[in-house]
Amino acid sequence: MPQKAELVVEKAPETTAAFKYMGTPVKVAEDLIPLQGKGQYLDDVEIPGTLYMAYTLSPYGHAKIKKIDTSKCLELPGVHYVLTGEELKANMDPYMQIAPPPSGNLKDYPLAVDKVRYYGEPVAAVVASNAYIAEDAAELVDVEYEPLPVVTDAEDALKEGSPVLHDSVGNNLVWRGVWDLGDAEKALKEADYVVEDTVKTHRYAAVPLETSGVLATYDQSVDTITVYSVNQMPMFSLPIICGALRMPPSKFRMILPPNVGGAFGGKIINFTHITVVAYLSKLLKAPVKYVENRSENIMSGTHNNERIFHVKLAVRKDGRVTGAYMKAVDNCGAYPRYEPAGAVIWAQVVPGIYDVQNVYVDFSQATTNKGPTGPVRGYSRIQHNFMWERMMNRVAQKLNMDPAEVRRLNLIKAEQMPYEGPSRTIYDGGDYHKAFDTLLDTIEYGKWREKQKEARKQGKLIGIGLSAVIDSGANNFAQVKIINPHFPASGSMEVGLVMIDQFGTLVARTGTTDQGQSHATTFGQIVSEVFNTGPENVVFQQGFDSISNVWAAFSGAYASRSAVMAGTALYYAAIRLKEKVLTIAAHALGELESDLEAKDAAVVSMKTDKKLPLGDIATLAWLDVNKLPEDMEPGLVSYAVYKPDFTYNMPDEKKRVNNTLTYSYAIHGTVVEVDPETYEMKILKHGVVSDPGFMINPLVVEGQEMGATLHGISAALMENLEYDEDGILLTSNFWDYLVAGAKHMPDIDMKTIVTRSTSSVLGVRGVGEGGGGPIGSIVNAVEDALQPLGIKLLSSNLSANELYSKANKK
Amino acid sequence: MMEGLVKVSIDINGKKYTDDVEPRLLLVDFIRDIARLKGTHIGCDTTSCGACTILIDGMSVKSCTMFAVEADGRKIQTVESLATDDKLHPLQEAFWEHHALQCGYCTPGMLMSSTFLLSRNSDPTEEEIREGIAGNICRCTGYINIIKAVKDAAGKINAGKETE
Amino acid sequence: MKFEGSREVNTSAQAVWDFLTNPNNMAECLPDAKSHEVVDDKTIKAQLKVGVGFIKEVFDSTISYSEVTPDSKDMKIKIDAKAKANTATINIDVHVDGADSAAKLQWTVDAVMAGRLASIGQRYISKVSDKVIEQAFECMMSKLAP
Amino acid sequence: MRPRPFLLHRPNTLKEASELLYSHEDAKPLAGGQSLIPMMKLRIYSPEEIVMIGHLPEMQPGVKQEGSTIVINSMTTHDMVHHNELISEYLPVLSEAAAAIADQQIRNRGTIGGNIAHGDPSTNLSAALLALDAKVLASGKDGQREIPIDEFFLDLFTTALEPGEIITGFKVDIPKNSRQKFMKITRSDTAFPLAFVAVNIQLSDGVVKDARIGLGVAAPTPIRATEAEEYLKNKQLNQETILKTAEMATKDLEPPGDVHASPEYRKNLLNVLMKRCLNSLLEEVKQ
Repeated sequence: MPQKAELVVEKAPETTAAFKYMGTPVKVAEDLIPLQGKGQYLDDVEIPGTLYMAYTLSPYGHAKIKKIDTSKCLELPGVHYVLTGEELKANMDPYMQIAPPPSGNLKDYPLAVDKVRYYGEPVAAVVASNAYIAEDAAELVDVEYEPLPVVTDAEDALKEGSPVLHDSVGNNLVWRGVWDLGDAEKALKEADYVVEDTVKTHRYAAVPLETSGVLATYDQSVDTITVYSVNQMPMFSLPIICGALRMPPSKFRMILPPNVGGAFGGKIINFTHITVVAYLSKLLKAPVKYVENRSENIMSGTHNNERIFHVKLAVRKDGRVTGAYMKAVDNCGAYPRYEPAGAVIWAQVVPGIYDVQNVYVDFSQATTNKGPTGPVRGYSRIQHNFMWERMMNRVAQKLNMDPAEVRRLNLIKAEQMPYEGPSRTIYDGGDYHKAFDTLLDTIEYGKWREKQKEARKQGKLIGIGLSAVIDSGANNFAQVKIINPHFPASGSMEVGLVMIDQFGTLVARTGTTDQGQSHATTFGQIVSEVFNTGPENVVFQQGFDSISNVWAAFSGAYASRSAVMAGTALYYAAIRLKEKVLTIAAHALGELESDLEAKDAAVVSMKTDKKLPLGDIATLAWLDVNKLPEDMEPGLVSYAVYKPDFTYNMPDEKKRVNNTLTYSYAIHGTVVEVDPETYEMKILKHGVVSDPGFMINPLVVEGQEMGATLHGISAALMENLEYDEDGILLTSNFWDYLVAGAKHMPDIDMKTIVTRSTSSVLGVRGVGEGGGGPIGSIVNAVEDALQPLGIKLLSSNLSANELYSKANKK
Repeated sequence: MMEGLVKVSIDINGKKYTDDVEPRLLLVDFIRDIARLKGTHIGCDTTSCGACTILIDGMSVKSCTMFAVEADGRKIQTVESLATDDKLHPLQEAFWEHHALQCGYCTPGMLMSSTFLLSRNSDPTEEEIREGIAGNICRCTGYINIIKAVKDAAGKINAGKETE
Repeated sequence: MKFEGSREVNTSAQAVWDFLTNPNNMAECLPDAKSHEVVDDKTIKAQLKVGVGFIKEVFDSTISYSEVTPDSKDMKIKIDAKAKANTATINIDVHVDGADSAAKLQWTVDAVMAGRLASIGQRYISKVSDKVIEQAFECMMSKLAP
Repeated sequence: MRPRPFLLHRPNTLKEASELLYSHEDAKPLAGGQSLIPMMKLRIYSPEEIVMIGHLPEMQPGVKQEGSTIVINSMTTHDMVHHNELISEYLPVLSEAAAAIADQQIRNRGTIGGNIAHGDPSTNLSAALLALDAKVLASGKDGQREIPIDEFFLDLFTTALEPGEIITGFKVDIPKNSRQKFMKITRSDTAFPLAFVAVNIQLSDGVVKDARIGLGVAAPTPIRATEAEEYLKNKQLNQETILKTAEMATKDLEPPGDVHASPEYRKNLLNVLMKRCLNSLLEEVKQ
């Protein structure tokens, strides 16, 4: 079997031109299914006799549960069961916590026990014969509450005397860590200027159009729970669930239906629903289904980390930033379900795209009476990227320089690539200057600066903003050991299986969970490439199944890992299979393996033109097995697990580790006009230049980048989870939690420049998470537009209402 | 008269479906659970997202904001009606061509809104397309490819008409 | 949520005070009460149908008097109200003073509204609770001094 | 989310519908349902009984001219109001207001009668009908009556309809020499609007002879800016009078506040929209 190192050198060509199937915008075959209404999403899965579950939710932000009376609820015809936190507590363990004690002592159950800690927290789960009755019944659960003081601000939560959410922890600190990289103190001391400011990122949510859902059945004959869910990392969630339910993972089958209606990080911490529904299906010995309604999805379906930074930058007279010193506090809501991972994940992008080696970060996370946080597209990096982009503008203001110039001065140079950041991240190539200059051309930066001058004379408010994101992908789980050295995960892996069935069709499987990233076509292209055959000869198995499909424990589509991880695993598996196919063909044709090549669903001799179709080879391998070479194992199945080397695989005592395998990047530029009377903001121009590395399917990559751009625009101008002082979420449905529609999305001028990733086998980088790109450019642009009014912005979310109030406060 | 269960009969894609339903049964649930046509989706509670858009007597409406009883005796078209004899509707062709979907969850609603738009305006401008799909939320694509696809489909339908 | 109100009445402060501290009088003036029961001299239980226009919810409510201080004519009224998916906890500080035929009733309200209406009805909810309380006091005072 | 259960009535006649609504206090008429059903799904409003009225013959969609009056039947959808030729010709402010309601699907289903009966200060058509001095045609168990729109909106979600009364349509006298404009600001089509303004002025040689101004999301009910209307009468429409009108129309307002707009900001928007409406009419006149 070939060694991996050889493969990298021999088999991964340097340029697109070398490929036949990879690198071309192949139309996405699996699009045809949902296009005709034939997709199968979770709620479309039907099992006869299914019961439906609905939650009773907390009306309070923080309250003691004094009593739960389920009698009225149980009287309603059609109601089968009411589950409360008390019962769960008696029958399951609290979820594993990533953080070590004391915050690791936190007791987290899927239903509130003793008290509720955020608005919309599930308090009881009611099972009834249909969804309508379940919703009726959920309203009849009579809960007596005693309201408690509420804390919604993370910095307040860490103050002495603040209401404490979790008594078993004793205070609201989830985790605190200090990174002292290079010598930031010295840099500040020696700086010509210290530029200081506070930057705040707001709370918003992933809100995929399909909400989360679960359908669980219990099969008594094999004592197994089968769960259909939309969880993005099913095999990672499994031990969390099974650990809590005290059952072996092998008795818990995880299935994802062929179609998942988007995720964007928002389908990871839904393991709470899976636990409850699985528990009920076993208890009631019946299939039970639950689908979040939109309000539930918005209230508790994953909020992103709300972060406040207090930053000091060391700046030289010429605009060069030499160091950064900051205190950051995350508001991670009532339960740190994936946190405090976010407290280290930002470290994937410590200096952003800038060459700054002296960085000091004091990072804390606090629990508050808001919904739980978790990964949301650009998880924890967008906050950090946003901070850099705001601070670069502050430097420009301080030195009275053009913000574009300040950035150019500080960009990491192409010749520094691969660039080792202060926390030992290894940026895997790229040309930031070229991307940046391309962006300036794309948005006609110079021309707009001129137009802006003219506009200001006429009282018009036009502004130009720039920002960049590092879109790190394929994470190294070892970074979590910074938080807890005993956390049992490190590195990364994904699995690929390629086989040829009895009729000669190539079949590919991997453990990633497609939520709209066109895996079948993309991965089909990789297998096609190896076998030099059209994608019509490749079948990719959609959907995930822990029994019948392949998986690795980290399997899933998250952290922009699918192309890099699963793509590579499949590439290896395909090459291994091809070796075997060639061996069989050589034996059958009586030729040398080196004279043979795979081509158009066959093996062809370059010497004699003899041809053996894959179907014939399959017959030999599977059926007519006595004709195989001596000692050869029958069958045509190849399996590969790809575990990349991150170079710095484990964190050192300074918390330095290479967190991620690839680091794609995108530069965004926005021109906005602010109406001087209504303060409405209109995007006049938005440009993006990104470097996704080699694109297996440019159509798919551009689609991902466009989607990420939409999310950023929507987050900056619309989406905002606002709580009142009592902890009531005021934006709990699409009437008030506003997401961008077709009218809000401007035309996007999108360009890619491609440099190969120096760390991934295929030269690809993970993409699609750069959701934060437009946030920085929009906020910078709006502040630039408002410069004549002297308005300074603080947050990553803007509303005309807020601008008006700032303008009229003075 | 006051009614408990109500007999409802609806023509969906040319086929009649009849059942006794609770008055509060939403049309979308009738389509999904009684007619068992799963292409029509639910994405919100507030008539905002448009994933459940269908045509009723040729007009696009959100089937989550109608009771099934209101559709009694009427004709409905869902996404399943668009392709005929395995031949894609020009809008479906164009959506495929332009990769105007990713997860596909919004797609049926988008297609039905676009079908209505083109039934009324055979050559919409980009602005008219944005208005036409303003009641449909897509979280994946950023809309740009959808707009291109609708424009393209309109062009192709018109070209087809001219050659007839 | 905090708000306040007052009303002047053409009678003595003592008369206002005596009238007010009798829960039977309060019970007669509960707006949109579907039913009520005076449990004791400090407690009323009632089903209140509260809302705006046609949008109303039935709240199971307990209204209780506490810290009734005849000397200074101060007391607290607490309303605990609960409906499907909605709850309200309202604390009212009531004070009466003024001359013989010009009494003044003053109230300050601290209301915690929780649940779906508090989230969705944010635009109107303060106006509603303000109005409901004002109506109750208005009703009582007009009964006392028509 | 799904609505709570209710009892359904499908009366055969308008009279029957009125009687049902009169005798069943907790019954609610259902027209297009585009306001009602979402509230029922969120379970913030749950009528115990529903009376379907959309199918009643007297209510069927239709717009016709009767002499100098336009009559619009109750079930006429927003989309029909938007595209109707008579309305576009004579009552453009109503057409524009209808076009600005939510999205196409909602406009295809929502009706003018349901919109007004809702008594919501954030419904576009209420401001337009106020500006047009419309009459609401109501039918109750004791017969028909006409309610001047000025007397129709009593309080938040509260109208002058008596128990059992149903809106069957609207009557609007075609205004003479009229210039009309509707403008709205909203963050998203299906979101609660920030503010809107409907203006109808009668002009003669650049002088305003009569003016009616409807303001949306300005108060608990749809309201008119009567003081500003009075001021504008017999004034030349120019920058000075426009500014003054906008100021008078908005100075005493106390609009509702929410996460999207504080009362102050809403007030500002109403002021700006007022100016923009009048300026746009001034431009029209100049051309």
